[in-house]
Amino acid sequence: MTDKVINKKDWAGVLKGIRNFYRVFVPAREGDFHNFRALEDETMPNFDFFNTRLSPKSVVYPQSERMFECLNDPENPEKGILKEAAKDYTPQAVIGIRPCDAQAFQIVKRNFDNPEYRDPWWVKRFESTVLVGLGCNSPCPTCFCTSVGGGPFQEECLDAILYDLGDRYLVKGLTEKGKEFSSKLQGGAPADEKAGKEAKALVSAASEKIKAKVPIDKLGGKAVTALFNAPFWDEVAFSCINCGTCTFLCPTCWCFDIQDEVCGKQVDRIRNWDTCMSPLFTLEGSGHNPRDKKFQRVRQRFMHKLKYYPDKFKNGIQCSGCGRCVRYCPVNIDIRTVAGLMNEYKEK
Amino acid sequence: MNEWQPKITTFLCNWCSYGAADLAGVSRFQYPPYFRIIRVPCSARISPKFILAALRHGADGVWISGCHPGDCHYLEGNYYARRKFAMLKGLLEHIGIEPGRLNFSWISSAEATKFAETAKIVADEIKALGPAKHFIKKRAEVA
Amino acid sequence: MKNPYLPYPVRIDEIITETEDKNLKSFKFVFLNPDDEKNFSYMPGQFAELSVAGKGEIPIGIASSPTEKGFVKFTINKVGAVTGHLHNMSVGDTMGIRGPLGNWYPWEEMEGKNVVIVGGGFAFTTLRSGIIYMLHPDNRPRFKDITVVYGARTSGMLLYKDELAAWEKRDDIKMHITVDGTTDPDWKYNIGFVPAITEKKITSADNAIAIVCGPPIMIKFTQPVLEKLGFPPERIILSLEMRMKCGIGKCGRCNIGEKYVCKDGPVFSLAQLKQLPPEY
Amino acid sequence: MMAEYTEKIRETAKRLLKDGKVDIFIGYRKGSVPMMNEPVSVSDPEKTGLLHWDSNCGLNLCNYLTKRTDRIGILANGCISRNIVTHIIENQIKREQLYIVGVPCTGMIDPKMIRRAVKFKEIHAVEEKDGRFIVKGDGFEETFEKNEFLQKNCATCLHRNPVIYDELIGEKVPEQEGIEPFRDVKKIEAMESDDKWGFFTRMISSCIRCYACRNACPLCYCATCFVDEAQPQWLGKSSDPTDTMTFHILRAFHCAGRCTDCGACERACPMGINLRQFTKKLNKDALELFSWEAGLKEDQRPPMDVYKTDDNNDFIR
Repeated sequence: MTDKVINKKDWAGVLKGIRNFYRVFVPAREGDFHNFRALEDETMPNFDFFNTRLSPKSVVYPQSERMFECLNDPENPEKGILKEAAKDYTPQAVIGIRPCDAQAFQIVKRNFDNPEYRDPWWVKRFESTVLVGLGCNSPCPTCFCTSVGGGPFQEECLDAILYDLGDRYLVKGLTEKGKEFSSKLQGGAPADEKAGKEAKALVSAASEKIKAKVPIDKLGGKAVTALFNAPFWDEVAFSCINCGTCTFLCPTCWCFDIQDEVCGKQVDRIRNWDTCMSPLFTLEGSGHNPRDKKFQRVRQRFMHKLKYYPDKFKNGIQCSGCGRCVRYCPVNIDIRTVAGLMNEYKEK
Repeated sequence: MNEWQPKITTFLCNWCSYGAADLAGVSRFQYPPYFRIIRVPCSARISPKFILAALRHGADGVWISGCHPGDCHYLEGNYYARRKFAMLKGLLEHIGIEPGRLNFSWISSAEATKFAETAKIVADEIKALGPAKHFIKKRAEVA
Repeated sequence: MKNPYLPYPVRIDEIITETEDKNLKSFKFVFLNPDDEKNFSYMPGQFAELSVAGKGEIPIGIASSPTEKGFVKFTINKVGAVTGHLHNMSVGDTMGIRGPLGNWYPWEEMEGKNVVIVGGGFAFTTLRSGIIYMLHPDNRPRFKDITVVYGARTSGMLLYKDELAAWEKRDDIKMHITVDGTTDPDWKYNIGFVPAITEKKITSADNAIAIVCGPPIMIKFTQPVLEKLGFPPERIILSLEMRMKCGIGKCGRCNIGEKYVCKDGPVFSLAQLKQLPPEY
Repeated sequence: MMAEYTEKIRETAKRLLKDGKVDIFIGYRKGSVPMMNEPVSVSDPEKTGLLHWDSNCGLNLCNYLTKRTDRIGILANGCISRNIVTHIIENQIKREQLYIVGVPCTGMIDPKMIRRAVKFKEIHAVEEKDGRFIVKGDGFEETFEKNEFLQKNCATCLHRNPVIYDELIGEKVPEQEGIEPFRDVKKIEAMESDDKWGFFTRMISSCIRCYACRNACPLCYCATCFVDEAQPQWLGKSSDPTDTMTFHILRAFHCAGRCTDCGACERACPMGINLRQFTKKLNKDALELFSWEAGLKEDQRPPMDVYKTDDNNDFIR
């Protein structure tokens, strides 16, 4: 048994110890909110949070990442030939990831790691990452993980899970990777029956707290062209200002742009997160833009998440119910409302 | 001679200061060799983007020189430019670009002496500040 | 793990200016590593990302045919930063190509059928690849009649003029070359827009499959002509364009519904497109 | 007062739409999360019941006017009205198209401050009554004075009443007096250059380049933004700090002499960056150098569009 109970007063020391084996990411306070940060000597881990402002997707998929590089030096015989940039794939542990954000990695994996093409950077980094979840004792009113196949203590997409038992954590290894992680934690005591019972009580209490129900059951049966031509898109999109907040904060948005940068002789090919909310996303060299209008871009975002993705992968929607886009959209466009509109839409 | 030499991006109006630079050269007036001169049709042609681009590329200073107020070849270009520069200089200094890095002057095509003198003042001031520290675009800091 | 984003290094072997406005140039590339040529095994209709380090990548249809060995050829319109830079490059320069990408014209399905090719402007590149492929002695018996309608604004804007002339002389391919208008008294081919010439010259849809590739306006007006001739949507084949980056269906921008033009396309039948949102 | 406003707004919108005076009415509806209202347009007089006004109407409605061709009824408090004026003088909308329903404003509340005040406990509802707020969450309920929790720009606002309108929804409110609007700017001005640089670098270090600040700003309507220009490309698109700083400097500078300090940029930022630190400096300089406050007069050109022969020349050799 690798399951352990660790006293919270020992927790900082335990985290420090595990740095000998992993590059560790923990939630830390940044002004008014939390984000995942690499654990260094000066980092103050803080597990007293609902969820981080930014999703932890950047741990596997950084906002900007160097793909290739070369030296465009006339003296260089390999001028103009791009080579893979050196990368560090040291094992890393994301400690305190919420189950919804862990589920998001599985949603994104279908894009980056499929039999047709494997994205080497995403795959290698994901494979070197162990996801140590922290169950949600108090889910937020904007959470709807239970509507999309998840739950506040969903273990399915995690390697290990922490239960916050008040003065101590119960650590449960779930996969081989997670058990190995757990075995490397210094200190703590083997999990006892009492801890197990307390954990169970937390799970049932938390599930009851999630009130938001987002209906998606009828989406699969609808014709894609019918939803595409539905009359409500203009209204849904009215307030949108076409910023990238929803897509950049989203743990399941994966779209990217590729840009070359030159600094002196140094050439870098970099990929950056991109957003379908920007008109530039689809602007063609000829000037033609298939998604020139705001409502088309808003429609694309929701159709991709709620219709195209499920139709393509036949495995749920492209949303893990974390509620970030609901909370931080500057104009309060709410995916729960839009999902409802789409689910209930009947073609006339 | 290993002394550090500043790079100063210099935008000169075609109708006045550029002529002054030319005249200063023909007249063999001595002035420091740090200026990379870009000829523009009017000081009003200079977009703030040009100035930021110069700083991003590592210029230690920027010097912009146009026609005296009232003497603009296009009648009023330098008046608009003056407002633009006043606001930009204020903003850039506010975020921490040192006051001496951005320099402006009005120099007519006859004022070769003023050109050489101003060049010396600008050069001295930027030299005193030392190499630019902030707002230089280096190889992208990315993962 | 193979890195699908890494371009193969190539050398520019030849540059040909194709059109009178000098905006279209054909580039012949030779792979620096012979193994890469083997890995770059393609079918007519596919495209590749041309990569200029420091400028970026652009998706361009492959103009050469797999039956042509030792090089790959692309015809490039000067539009933006990458193509502008490419047009200023010289023979001997090194750059990259990445691919082959996307699907291809349905060659298996076309076997034993009459093939009608309708092309306009500089979209003729992958059609050239297809024609060379079909005319190869190994392949020609697999197809029945081959008819080509190809148009450009003026005679000076036609691509591959030498090859067009050679195909005109053959009896195993019927060519209908056309220009929108001309002042050349010696012009011996058709005058008129591609849809009109198609209507005049193509007489039957029997056992035939049509491949259409050209500017959106041409496609818009050719489509009803073909439907009137009796081509069912399953046998009207289109090649689409979209802004692309990754070329392998990951970066998310070139989707039409759940399909990515870069990976699931660029070749679609009209029947397939009718099932998808009209967003391209 | 807020409930009265809401009632009056609904009535007015209904009347305007019914009488055919306007084709659409732009206002707010109550949001689906606390302290967040959604801009909305109503064209059916029977649907005016969803219109709503309270102290959470943070996004500037002027954003939705740009280049519209129909006749529009629009709510406007002080800052929205000033942006409408700016839109009119910049030819983004015609005065004749608009029926401006003025809302005397007592400021918007700052959700960030409220969250801090409840120590980041999850807020389930916020109710507003008689200049007070009742904040409710799981097992707690706290009451706050609105005046102490105003958005920073509202706290120093000198134009609470709309500057142009066709009708007013209520009595004008007294303008604030004894306000020192540029205290924070002066604090930075007093710093050494390196400290200033450090301050601003730290301030934008969490920027994710989502451009919410730019897009929430009613002044940002360029067909192609400088960040999207490709030839030449002025700045890189990665998360590189110099590129991010370039974006913020140029974004702010585009607002020089135009910014009404409506606070939409700051409110929209998902990372809580104090973007007004850039624009406030420009507002201060516009006032000091050109005696200009944006959006007050329909018949005056903005300061970067005019000049005086005796403009400040001290900084030029």
